[in-house]
Amino acid sequence: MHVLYMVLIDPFVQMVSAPDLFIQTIWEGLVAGVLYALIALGFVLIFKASGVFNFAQGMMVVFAGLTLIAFQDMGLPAIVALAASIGVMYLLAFSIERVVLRPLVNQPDIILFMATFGITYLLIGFGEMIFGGEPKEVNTKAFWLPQGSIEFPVLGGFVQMQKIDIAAAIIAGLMIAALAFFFQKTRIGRALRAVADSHKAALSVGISLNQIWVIVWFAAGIVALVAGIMWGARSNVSFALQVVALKALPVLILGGFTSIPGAIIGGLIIGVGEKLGEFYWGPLMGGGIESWLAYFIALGFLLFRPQGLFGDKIIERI
Amino acid sequence: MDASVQTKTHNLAKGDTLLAVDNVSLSFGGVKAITDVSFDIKKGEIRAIIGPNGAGKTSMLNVINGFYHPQQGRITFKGETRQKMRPYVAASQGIARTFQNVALFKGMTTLDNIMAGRTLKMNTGFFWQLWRHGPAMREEVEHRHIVEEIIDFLEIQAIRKTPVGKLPYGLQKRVELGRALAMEPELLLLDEPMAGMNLEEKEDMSRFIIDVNTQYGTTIALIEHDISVVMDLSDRVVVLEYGRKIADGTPNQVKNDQTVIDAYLGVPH
Amino acid sequence: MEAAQALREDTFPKLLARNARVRGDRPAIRHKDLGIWQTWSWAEVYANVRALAASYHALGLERGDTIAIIGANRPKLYWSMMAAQMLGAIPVPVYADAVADEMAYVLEHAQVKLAAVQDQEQVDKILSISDRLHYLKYIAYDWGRGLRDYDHARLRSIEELIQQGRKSLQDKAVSAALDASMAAGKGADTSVILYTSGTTGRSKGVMLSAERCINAATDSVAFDKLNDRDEVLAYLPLAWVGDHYMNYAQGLVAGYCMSCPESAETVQQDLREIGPTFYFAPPRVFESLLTRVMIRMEDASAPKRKMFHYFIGVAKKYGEKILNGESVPLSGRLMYELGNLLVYAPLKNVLGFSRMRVGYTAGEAIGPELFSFYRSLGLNLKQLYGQTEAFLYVTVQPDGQIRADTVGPLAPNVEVKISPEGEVLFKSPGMFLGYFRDEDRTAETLTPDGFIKTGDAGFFEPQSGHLKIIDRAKDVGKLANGDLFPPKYVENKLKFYPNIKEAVAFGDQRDAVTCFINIDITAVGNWAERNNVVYGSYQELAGHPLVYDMIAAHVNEVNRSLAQEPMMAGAQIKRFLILHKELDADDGELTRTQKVRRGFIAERYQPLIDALYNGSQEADISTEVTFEDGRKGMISARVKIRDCDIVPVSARSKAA
Amino acid sequence: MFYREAGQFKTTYPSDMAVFPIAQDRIGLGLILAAAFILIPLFASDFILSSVMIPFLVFSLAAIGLNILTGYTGLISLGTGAFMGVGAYACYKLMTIFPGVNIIIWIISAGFFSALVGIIFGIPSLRIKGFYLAVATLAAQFFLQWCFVRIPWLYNYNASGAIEVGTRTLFGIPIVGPNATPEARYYVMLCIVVALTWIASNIVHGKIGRSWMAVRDMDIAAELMGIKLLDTKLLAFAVSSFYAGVAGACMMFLWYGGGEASDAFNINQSFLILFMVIIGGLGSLIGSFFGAAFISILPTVLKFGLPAIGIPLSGATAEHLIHILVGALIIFFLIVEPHGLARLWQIGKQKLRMWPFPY
Repeated sequence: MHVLYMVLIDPFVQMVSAPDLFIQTIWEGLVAGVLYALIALGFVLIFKASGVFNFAQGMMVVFAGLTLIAFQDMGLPAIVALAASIGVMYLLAFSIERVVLRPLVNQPDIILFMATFGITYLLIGFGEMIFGGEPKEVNTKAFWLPQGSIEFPVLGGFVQMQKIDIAAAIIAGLMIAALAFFFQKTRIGRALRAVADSHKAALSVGISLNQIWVIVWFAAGIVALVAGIMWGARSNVSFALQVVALKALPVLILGGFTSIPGAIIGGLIIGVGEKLGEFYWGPLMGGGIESWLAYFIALGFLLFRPQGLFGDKIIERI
Repeated sequence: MDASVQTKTHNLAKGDTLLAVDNVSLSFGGVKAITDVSFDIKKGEIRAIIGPNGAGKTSMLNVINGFYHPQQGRITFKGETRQKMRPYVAASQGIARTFQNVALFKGMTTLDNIMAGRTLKMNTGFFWQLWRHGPAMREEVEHRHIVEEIIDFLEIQAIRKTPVGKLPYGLQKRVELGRALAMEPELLLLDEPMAGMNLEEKEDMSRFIIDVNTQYGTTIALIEHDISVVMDLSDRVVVLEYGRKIADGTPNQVKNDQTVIDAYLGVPH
Repeated sequence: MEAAQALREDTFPKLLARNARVRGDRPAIRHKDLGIWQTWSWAEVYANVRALAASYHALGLERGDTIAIIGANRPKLYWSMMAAQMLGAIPVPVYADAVADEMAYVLEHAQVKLAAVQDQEQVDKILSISDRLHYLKYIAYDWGRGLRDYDHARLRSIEELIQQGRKSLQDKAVSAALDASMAAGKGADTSVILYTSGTTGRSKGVMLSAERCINAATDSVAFDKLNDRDEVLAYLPLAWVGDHYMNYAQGLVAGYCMSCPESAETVQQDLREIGPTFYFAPPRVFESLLTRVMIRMEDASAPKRKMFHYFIGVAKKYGEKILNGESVPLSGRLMYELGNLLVYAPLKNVLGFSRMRVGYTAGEAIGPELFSFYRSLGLNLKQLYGQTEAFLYVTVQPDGQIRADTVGPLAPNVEVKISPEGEVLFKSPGMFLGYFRDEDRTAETLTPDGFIKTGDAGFFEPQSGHLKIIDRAKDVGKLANGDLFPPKYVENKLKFYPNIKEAVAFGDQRDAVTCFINIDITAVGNWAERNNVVYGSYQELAGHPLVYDMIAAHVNEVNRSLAQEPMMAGAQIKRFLILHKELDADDGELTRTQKVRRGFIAERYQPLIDALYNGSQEADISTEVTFEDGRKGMISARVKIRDCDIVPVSARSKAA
Repeated sequence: MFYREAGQFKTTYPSDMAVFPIAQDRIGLGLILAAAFILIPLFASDFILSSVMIPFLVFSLAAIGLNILTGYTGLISLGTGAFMGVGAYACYKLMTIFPGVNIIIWIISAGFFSALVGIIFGIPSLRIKGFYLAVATLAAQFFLQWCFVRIPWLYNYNASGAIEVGTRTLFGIPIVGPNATPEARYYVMLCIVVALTWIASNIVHGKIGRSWMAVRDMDIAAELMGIKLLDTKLLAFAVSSFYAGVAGACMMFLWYGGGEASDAFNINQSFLILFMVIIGGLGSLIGSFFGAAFISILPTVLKFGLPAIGIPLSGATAEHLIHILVGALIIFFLIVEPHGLARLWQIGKQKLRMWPFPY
């Protein structure tokens, strides 16, 4: 009985008795969720337009972050370093299209998925060789990102928020707005949406499939860069991040592979769920359950709705 | 062919109702695929289901072998009435089928594909499978022999060990028929067995279908687009349109039915 | 003919009984069926044949009756032959691809009472002509597929006949009667009737006696040292003397195992699996095989192709000498060994010849280059000369005396003489008893002193004693200027080129030689693909200017080669054309054994021949053809004619 | 070129259905086994045995396991490392609780524990397909990894959290622990691999293998033929995890000889084995060996080979180079031959059989 009480009742008692802590936990979950969502966003962009499940997205975040830091370390002004990093991401997108995707066109999805494993390893190898294996910090000041924290009085307690986290949430919001604009209003954006439906339709807009691939990978690269900056600003950028980036997978499952809003909401759910779980239930199990809780949330979800939050019900045809 | 391949005897005689579909309705999220359709299939006959594209023919087969579950209606097979079939039950009770777009196991050879059709009839335990000797091997040999007779029957000896992915379409369809036959079905469902075939292949396939029916006494329900083929092959015909049954009878009755003529008018066939 | 006196087993059933006794457990016959080589031992075969014989007897087959055997090589059909012979009845194998009309003639002429057939196709064929068959009572079939709903009043399954026979043999009296019937069989009785398709007229039924057949086979088994460890592939038509000799007679005498292929399409694969030790094929089989080898090598990578051709060159230089045991320089021997490792042995393996100890070719003259090609690979391929009336052998090449240009010295116990007109006449241990129900033609064929006229022109080479066959006696002609014109000789030279499938030469009583050519659609089609030549049909490809250029080059080469031989130099080809359709047995242009029916072709394509000699550059032709499903139609075409280079006579005389 | 198939015909079904129907292949296999059992122990140094051959064999076993799941049944798994870990810890616990029983029995038995865990994590596979399933196996990976760290009972409450391996013998010869010679460990490893490969080959060539491949190639058709999807998939999970578990136990006891275990069974190990299967060839047992050889031996070759030919290489650079090479090779193979080394082997073999013809 005690066990049941500890699992089913006690955590909720705690939540109610210390609402400020509860809200603080949710906030931290949301912050982590934003980062998950940003990585997931990169996945979705590529999956939507090319059907490729890009396992390397997490590594692209690390790579982009490290590139930016390396440019800054060379003494370049922030804007120049940013521009140079964007250039590098374009180069990356271009070479991936040329070297990997183009020769693999028309191969089954699983093969392309495997190929992105190869890209991941290449990025790790090159990244470590160029930037070294140690974690590095983004110079936040140079990007006019706020520092420090603010505190709100909430329900008889205080909730502390890092300013950088607030900035991150805002930037992520802007990012999504920009992407929505890009997809809805620009010619290329429309072509990208078209290609998701049919490759022929995209060709009729006058953009070749190869160009489209470069564009989506580039867009995913920029999203990765932003994620890298945010992450780097909070803690630091290291290759260990790759494992954290795998959390984007449960996010995708929750949100569906093709839905941008799904990625955002899924990210937030996973982030919050994971933090709540860790904070209220984790101690019961010796802590550290954050490392797998996200996957179990997704798994449980999957069993009831295999098509994700925003996906359509799949009718199997034969 | 040996007695071993012939359908196992049971208490239904030729002409008895083997399968009855009563008032079946099926819809997908509000879209009606089948509306209140009833018909029966008698033991030993060749029954055709025809109709324009989107008439719900394939959905009907899917209901019969339990892949789709109808919201309303009943299915009676060999005297047992169910609200819905389960694929495993359908298979083990003797319903086999082929698919509109060949659904072979692409990575396997012709032989292995047809052998896979014997899975239900093989029952050596896991332990023996580990050694592939003794009972497991004896069972393999016994079933290989039956499979070889099917290969002989369908005249596909030359492609026995070819991976099916490399075969031309017409032969793939034949292998698929072989795989279904390997299940020794009492009811064989054929979903457009002649789609995409040239004239010669169609003639071959018709011959095989008739031979299956006469040699093994297998009851056959088939969907076909080519009306002339249907008229030659089948004993009775059901006509569906927009998920409803509009006619049912012998090929001649159906051919002269005004509703059918109207349904097919404007739809080039 | 000393062997004859020593014979204890003077009929085939007695040989079968001996084999069942002496080597009952050894494999007697195999059939690739249901995926594996189903094998029957001699003892099993003997039991099955006895059972079948009992059933055939029950169906009314009596001594002296005839039974037709129709179909591909199948154990049950061979057993039907043995069963019939056990009863003293006479099997009459019939070509399975014969059209209904031909079959009706043979079946009626042979007065067959029973027909043992392979499958539904043959049953249908017989039923379609049944109103013309007055003697036929029952049809026994091997494969019952599709026959289920037929009226079984006159149909029997051989499998069931064997089962019933087994049961009835349990009755001692039946069994004893069968044994008595077998013992009553005499060597002098007619054992089999083989209908020769013949290049002219209706086919003739060659009657062969058991003891003569067995004598001939015994001689040749000893000659090639065959024994019961040998393996052969039985893929030749049952009705052809070649199959009856090599597989049936020799198999029963030597006790070796014959293997029946799964189907016509899988013969090549089955050959590879069995890897026969003794192999027999008419030249056209070797010819098409070589063509396919060359085509497949064309698709190989350049280095491999170069290597292949280099070592084929080495083989050409040393291979035959090594095989014949002549002296070869050490370097040549080493190169040949290397070639054997890299090319010859793997090639033989792929073709299924790895285990071949003795191979024969006969039926027609084989192109010398073709013959040398196989021998140079180390295959002991030999020629023999013979015909149905001789039960195959007249001359045969013993090891060590093998040449492409002769058919070898006389086979054991054969007598040959050359008539004043140059025709080859012979007397042999296996010679026939006469034509069935055709005494006139029997008399025509025999000389007063009992020799058989072969109809072939030939002579003995003085120094070696080898027989050389020039051509059919009636076909060897003279040009208007008196030069010799042996059409087949010229044609065979042309047919050595993979691109040329068939050639028909004309020139008798004319002032020059001209010829029709049939391209080989596989070889030329392949060539067209590689050279981006687009074509829509056989006819279009045959008429393509580039194809003409290629064939003209071949013809010119043949002319140069003919110019090298003093006797043949006059037979150079002056003009040729490529036929718009393939010569086809269904149209009567070829015999069932794929030999050219010269007279018929000359008649049918008269306008083209006229054009060849009147100097025009093209000619129109329209002919009736039979499609695969038996329908008939007309095809017409405009065929172009090419002139060729003739090596001038002056050069010829210098060379001579 | 070396094949002489003419005359090798089959008169019975068992001989026709043999795994190696061609005599030359059987001879080849015999030669390889002879080399593995006699030549290698005779001539290879201790270093080669313990740093090349034993790792290669361990990875081969793990790759066979994953290949059964991914290659034969079409279910992607990113949790192989964790299933190996289950085997290692299970073996450790069994060995501690029943010290009297021979270690080889426990190495094999460890596989059953991992099979059980595999079945549990395989249950979602009925409803989840493709990439989604990969996520489910990630759950297994991270959860089990967490267990290895957080449940001290698993590592006998050792302060270091490491597995401590004492000496264990077979017929009086030490095969596990500090006193075991590389030869002894190699022989044990080799015997386990040969036996389990033979069993795997028996399974995949029979009824079970056909069901797996049927599910992989067209699950709907398989279901409508009466193949129970859940049973088939769970069986694949069980057998696959069994192999992974035994490989994990072997890794810990015959190769590492104990140590910090949780790291050895992390997500990177899972990826590495997946690469072996991809590069080796999905759905091919021999491919598992090729892939394992390639990926397990490549780092050793780089680390010791490059300096030997005069290219100095620091340990870190070697690591990076390996990453780059592995990444590049994966892409290269996917482009050139998506079916992996096994397909190249098969093509090569076919070429030799048809030699001198190109096809």
